[in-house]
Amino acid sequence: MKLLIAIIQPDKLDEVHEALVAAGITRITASRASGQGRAQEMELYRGTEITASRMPKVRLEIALNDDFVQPCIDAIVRAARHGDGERGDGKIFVIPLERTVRISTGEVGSEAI
Amino acid sequence: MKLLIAIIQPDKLDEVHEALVAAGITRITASRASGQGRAQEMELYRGTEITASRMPKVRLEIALNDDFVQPCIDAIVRAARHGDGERGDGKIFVIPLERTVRISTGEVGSEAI
Amino acid sequence: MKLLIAIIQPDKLDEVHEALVAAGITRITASRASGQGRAQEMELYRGTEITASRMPKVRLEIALNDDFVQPCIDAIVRAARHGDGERGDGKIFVIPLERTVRISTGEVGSEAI
Amino acid sequence: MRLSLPAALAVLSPSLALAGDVMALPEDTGATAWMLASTALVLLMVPGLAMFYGGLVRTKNVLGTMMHSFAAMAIIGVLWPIIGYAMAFGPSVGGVVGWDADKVLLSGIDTTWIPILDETRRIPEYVFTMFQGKFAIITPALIAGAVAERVRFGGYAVFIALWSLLVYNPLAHIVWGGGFLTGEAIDLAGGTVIHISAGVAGLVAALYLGARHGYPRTAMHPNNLVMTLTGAGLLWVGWFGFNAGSQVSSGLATAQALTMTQIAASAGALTWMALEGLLHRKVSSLGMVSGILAGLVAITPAAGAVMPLGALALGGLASFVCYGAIAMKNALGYDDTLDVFGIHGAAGIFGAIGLTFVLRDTPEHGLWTQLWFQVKGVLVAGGLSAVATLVLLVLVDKTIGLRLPPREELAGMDHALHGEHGYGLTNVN
Amino acid sequence: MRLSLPAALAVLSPSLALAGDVMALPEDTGATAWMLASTALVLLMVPGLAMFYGGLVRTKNVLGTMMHSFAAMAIIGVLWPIIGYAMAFGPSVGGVVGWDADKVLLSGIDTTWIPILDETRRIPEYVFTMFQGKFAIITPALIAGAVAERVRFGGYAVFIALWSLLVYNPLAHIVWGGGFLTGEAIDLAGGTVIHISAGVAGLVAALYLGARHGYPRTAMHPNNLVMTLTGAGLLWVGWFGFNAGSQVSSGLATAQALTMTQIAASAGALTWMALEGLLHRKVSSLGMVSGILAGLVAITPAAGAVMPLGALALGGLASFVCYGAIAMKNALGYDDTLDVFGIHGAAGIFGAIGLTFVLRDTPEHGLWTQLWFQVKGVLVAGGLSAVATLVLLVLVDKTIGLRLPPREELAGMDHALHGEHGYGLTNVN
Amino acid sequence: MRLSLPAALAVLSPSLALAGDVMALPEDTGATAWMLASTALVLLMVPGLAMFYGGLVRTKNVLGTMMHSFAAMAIIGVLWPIIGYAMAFGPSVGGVVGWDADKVLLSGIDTTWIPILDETRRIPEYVFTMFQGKFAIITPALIAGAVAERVRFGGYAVFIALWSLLVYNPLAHIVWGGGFLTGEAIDLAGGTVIHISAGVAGLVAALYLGARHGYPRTAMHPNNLVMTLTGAGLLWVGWFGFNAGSQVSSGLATAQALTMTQIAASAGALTWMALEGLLHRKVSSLGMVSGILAGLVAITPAAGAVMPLGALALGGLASFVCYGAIAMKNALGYDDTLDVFGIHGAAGIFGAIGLTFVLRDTPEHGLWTQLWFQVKGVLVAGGLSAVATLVLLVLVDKTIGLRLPPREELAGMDHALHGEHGYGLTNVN
Ligand SMILES: Nc1ncnc2c1ncn2[C@@H]1O[C@H](COP(=O)(O)OP(=O)(O)O)[C@@H](O)[C@H]1O
Ligand SMILES: Nc1ncnc2c1ncn2[C@@H]1O[C@H](COP(=O)(O)OP(=O)(O)O)[C@@H](O)[C@H]1O
Ligand SMILES: Nc1ncnc2c1ncn2[C@@H]1O[C@H](COP(=O)(O)OP(=O)(O)O)[C@@H](O)[C@H]1O
Repeated sequence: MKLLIAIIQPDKLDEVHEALVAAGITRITASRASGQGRAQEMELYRGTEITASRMPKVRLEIALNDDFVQPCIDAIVRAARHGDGERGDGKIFVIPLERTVRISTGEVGSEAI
Repeated sequence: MKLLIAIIQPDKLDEVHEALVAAGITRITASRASGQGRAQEMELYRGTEITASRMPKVRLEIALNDDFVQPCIDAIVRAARHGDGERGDGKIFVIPLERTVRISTGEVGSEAI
Repeated sequence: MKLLIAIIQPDKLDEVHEALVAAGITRITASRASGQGRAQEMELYRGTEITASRMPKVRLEIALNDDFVQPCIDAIVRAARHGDGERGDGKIFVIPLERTVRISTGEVGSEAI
Repeated sequence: MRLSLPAALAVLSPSLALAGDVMALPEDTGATAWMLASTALVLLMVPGLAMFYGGLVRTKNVLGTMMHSFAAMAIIGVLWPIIGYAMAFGPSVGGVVGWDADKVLLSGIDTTWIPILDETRRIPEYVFTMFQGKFAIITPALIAGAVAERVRFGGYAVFIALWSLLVYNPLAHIVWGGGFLTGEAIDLAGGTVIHISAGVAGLVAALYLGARHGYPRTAMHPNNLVMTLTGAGLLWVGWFGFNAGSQVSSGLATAQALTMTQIAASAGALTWMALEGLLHRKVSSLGMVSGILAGLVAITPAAGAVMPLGALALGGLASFVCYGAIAMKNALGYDDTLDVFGIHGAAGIFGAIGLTFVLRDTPEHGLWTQLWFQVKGVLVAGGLSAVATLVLLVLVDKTIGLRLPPREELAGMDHALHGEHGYGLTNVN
Repeated sequence: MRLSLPAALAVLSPSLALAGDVMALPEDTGATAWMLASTALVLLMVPGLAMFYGGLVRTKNVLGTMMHSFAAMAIIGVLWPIIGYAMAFGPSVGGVVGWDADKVLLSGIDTTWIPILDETRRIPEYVFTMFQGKFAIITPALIAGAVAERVRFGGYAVFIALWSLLVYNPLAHIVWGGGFLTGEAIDLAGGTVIHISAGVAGLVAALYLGARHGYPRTAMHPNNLVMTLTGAGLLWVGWFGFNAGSQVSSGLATAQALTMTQIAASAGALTWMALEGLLHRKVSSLGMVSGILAGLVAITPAAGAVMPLGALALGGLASFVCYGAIAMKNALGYDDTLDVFGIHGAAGIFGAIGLTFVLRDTPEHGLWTQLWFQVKGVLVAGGLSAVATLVLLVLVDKTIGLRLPPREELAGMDHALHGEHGYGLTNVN
Repeated sequence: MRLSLPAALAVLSPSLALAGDVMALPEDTGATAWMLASTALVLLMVPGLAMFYGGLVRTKNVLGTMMHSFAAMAIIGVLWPIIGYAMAFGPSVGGVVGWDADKVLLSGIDTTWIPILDETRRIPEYVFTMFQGKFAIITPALIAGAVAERVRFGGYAVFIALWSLLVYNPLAHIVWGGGFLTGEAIDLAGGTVIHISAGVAGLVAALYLGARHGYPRTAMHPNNLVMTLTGAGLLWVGWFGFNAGSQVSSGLATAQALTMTQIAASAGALTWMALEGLLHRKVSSLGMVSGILAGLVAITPAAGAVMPLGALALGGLASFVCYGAIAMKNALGYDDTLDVFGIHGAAGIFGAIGLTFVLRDTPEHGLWTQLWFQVKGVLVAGGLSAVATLVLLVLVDKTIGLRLPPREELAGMDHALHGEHGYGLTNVN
């Protein structure tokens, strides 16, 4: 089992979500984050353009059985890109997941994902 | 050492917190998240019931020495359940934790937990 | 590759950020969290001092190639301390990172960090 | 009730209100004070509306949506003194629009006075002009709710400017300013001129622009119901100026209008709460404020002409009507984002027609004639608005563009159009 | 000061205010304008209170708490014209409650006038009715703060409806409307009728319902102090209408009331700030606005009867009193969620009694008699409210239920009772 | 226009307004009503300003920044009745400050009246006193924006108290209260006294305190533009009271002032929107509200003296001026946090001087003399404010300290100074 963390642009959340559902992945946890990467974003402040130092991002956390990891990455990469891929489109991190417990039933392991 | 991530219902935060303290686990980090799982939640919007696509959740992050992992899981499972367990009660994920550093003292390893 | 999670005091965010940049680490993801640790914080409520049960914290997530782990920890520890280190200054957790994907280009592995 | 329209008539008809005649009346500093206060109260509805609407959209569109209200204040705020007042309250040209070169840029009214409702005293014309100007601002701002979350800012700005010139000003003239319906339909404070015209325009615009991406599949949650509630509170407060100010006086008629406004708003809220409580076992805050608005809209044409029982009835039933209208929208599946037609259109039509049956006094021409006048008012306002709105939509859309491109719609108006985020507080900074 | 009660008396006593007598007075469009404006200002206190209270509870209860204020507006807004005004300002039945079938549904006052304070001019009765109606709305809304975060919505709604009928209307009658205390206690704008009665009711309700789950062990943080501050600002603004409008005129007495209101509010704020600064080396925003409220409440009965120095004293000392009252609550450990008793009850009692010592003019019956009148007012208001509140609490609790079940309390009112979330913005959408 | 200054003169000059003379005039309940309403409206600007400023700072400073406005209400709210009014509107001592022991604690004006603008009727002096007191509150609250995010609370409190005594009261006396500029510069509602003096003081304070840590390297994002917009809406509403109330009457002059205020604000907003649209292809909400403020500030001295075209010109050009002033600030690199000088200073100076060219009537002494009067007003206000502000800054800084220590600045004022957090809602609770 793996835990996949994806940092994406907020405007792509709906598309990514739909792509994941299409790939059979229906359970995710999302949260707000602020990212600092290569991309820069301009904002207006009283007629002056300022560069935002940290930009709003969405952080997805998805626990997966191993078979689903690659399809999941593919789905995210496809859906989260702006055009053919732009700076700031985000990153995916894959982390080993040792155990999963479903609280309601106490099930553990791959059925609990 | 393990890092335990628990996604629970917001209304159970206080109970879980108390259960953890009772189990000797006093340090946790919590944040807001939005979850998409099996559970569905109804909201009212101008007289119409709508299904929320992502529901507010609380995400707990707890770094633990190995002995504490099972008691911690047990405490959470007990306290986070609605009744005998309902859809949406949440999940626990356990991840290997290689190193821990306490910033104030520079302590590392299991004492730093 | 490692994923480093640091919980720091919100007022230290700018200093930590600057220290990281100085250490050559320019990409980070930050989010708000609430922490419960040893430290306690007093707040005023209508003339009464109350102890906050959970205090606002900033959570940093930094994916790193192995060489950067120690410099990153050092930078954070230095910059996040209040004075010579106080309760509540925070923690750093290091987790194994198996894979990294840059969404825009599809690059994987250490170049994608 | 607005039947007698003293202010407008005084301005229009030289026979009735020769400058000398008006100046012979004593100054009414009390009525002036109330009209000034009413003008401030109606202006309060602009931030009120911005909050009400702004809280209902998704986080990424909150500023853009609020700017729709504020932009109306900026754009119509400039257009109205330049030309709007001349078009609405100048001497009639064929009964459909007014014109008076002297009122252009308000140049001729810098020191003129008009009589109050009962023509016993006088107030400065400017206070009437400014009070009416606020109505001209609010009306297009209401429409914005129907196309929220998917409209270009530039296109919207041009659209409301044109709409104000081609729909609002003529309609205000027709119903209030001496046009062909003046003196027929009872419409104290703009049931037809404001709510029906805006509601219908919103419906047409929503249909023309099409639904938001993902609607109705994706649930779209209000970003800040707390703000929506607060905004509704400000709207209620401002509505006192709206309705009671429309009596152009400070006396019995004014007090009546304020009383009926208060009663209808409460009745609307209570009814909606009861409906939701019965049907869903839950009473939502959005439902409650929707009921407030329904009641307020329905009483708007009627506040001067009905008694407390009538106000209770109009306000309470308006919630039924709007509840039904919104259910119908959901069934039909079109995307009137913030239910401009469902609330303003539906309650506006209901109030305009329904008031006939609860009038304080039997109408001059009898009930059925009055009913016909009311229906005629609805048809004219709705018809004119529908046709002209469609023409303007096509015009603006084909030239500078109205619908936001998909990418910007997904990114959200705040970032894409305005280079800002509404709530820096959710970001770590 | 309200001693002379012109409006009420005019309504009550046929000898004083035969319809003809009143109609002989000239219309006062200025006083009418100010009463209309005051009515709008007092209405502004409803969203103001909703924001003030709403910001202080936990995130999960923000909408539910705000709805308590808005629901009062809906429920009492309907009850008042139907029956409340008749009960409060109808001719006295045994000195404890009024009744006038003609005032039911306001049917008999559609065109009546009443004299202003000094009986030299007249204003429409409706403006007095509506102004008073806002007081009837605010009072139960205040109580809600004491039981916030743990009360059922349905139970609350029924409770405040009954409370309004059995406590508020009689009390308003007793003190203002011709009842057995009318003309005795000085109570310009409701120190007894509003603040003491609400404060005591809040205390009783808080004790009856018991503490919130986890109180006081778990710290419960305000979800939005920013909103609480803003709400306090709106309350201050609205309070001008509250106090100065209670003079039922637009002249010297009105100006005096407004001046003292402003001074006492500032003095209250400054004192609380000084206290916290001295005791904690920190000055909190919540402390500052608590001081504002303390000052405003204390000056409410007194605003017409004291001079600036008196207002400074009442406002400043009120902060001491409330500071102490809240410290006492913390020591005793009961859970008056938003300190309804600690602020409204304590400052109300202090103001009602304290004003005796700083009166502009020596009272007609001498200082000690007046002091006794004031104490009597406090005892009657507090006693009536305590007893009747308890009866109603038991009644509602045993029938439809008042206390939220634990699971719903933990889940939060917004989700459990209203099917909503206050801040969609914190969610990812 | 304020040239004639009836209220002040009446108070000052025994010849013109012997108590008997004034009492012979009839009471003006209408003007009283409008002045009361105006006072409430100007008070609304305090929460409005708190929201406007509070939304623009970073999350950690939101409460502290809002408290700056509220603290001004508390502190000046107490000082003004005690001594401020006596200093501003007492008989002149050498043309630079007033003094009247009778006005200390307002003890001598408890029942006095003053004539309205055209001296045909009278109103209670208290309403004038309280109305003016709100101006005294707003002015130091404006300055706070320049030093936001880095000032100690205690130091700020002492500073504004002293500033009020040493700068505001004398200046109000000089320009309005009978001082050496009274009757010269046209300044209806405080272009010089309020906006220029606050703008210049802000500039001096910003330079003296130095930039915030990290400025301008680190981008500092507004925490809540939604609130800033709402605040701007309330400011607009309140400004009606500000400007139209300054006519001390309820008649033609009042209506003119309100009209010009409305037009200039709209023109300012529209111009800024157009500028940003042209230069950046984006129209920001902050730009829009900055334009509103620019227009409102510029029309403040002029609202009684120009016609609609003049108001359009002043409002529109003010946005250019402020846009430029802020660009210059960015080029120069000093840290006027919320652009107090860039908006209030720049638009204030522009309006004070620019109005000369668009006056309704040719000024009594000819255009060039008037222009010189206006320039003199700007120089005196700016000069006095600059020098005295600097002295006070040094004084306060060297004694109790003004600049926040770095650690507390980084931690944020809310936590470090006030022991609170603005938005509990972002925390999990
Ligand atoms: N090494 C990293 N550690 C943590 N977060 C990262 C890292 N690299 C990127 N991110 C996150 O991903 C977001 C996108 O990164 P960015 O470099 O702008 O995109 P891209 O690599 O596609 O050009 C950043 O804003 C940040 O939140
Ligand atoms: N595989 C997963 N990956 C990430 N988050 C998950 C996963 N499964 C569940 N969650 C989180 O847990 C929450 C509860 O899941 P749900 O399926 O509703 O509960 P249950 O499994 O107890 O019925 C979800 O809303 C989501 O936030
Ligand atoms: N074992 C842990 N698991 C999760 N979070 C922790 C853990 N220990 C500390 N934290 C986080 O770090 C923050 C600082 O911890 P604290 O004990 O106050 O600091 P310190 O260890 O420096 O004295 C806590 O508020 C919490 O958010």
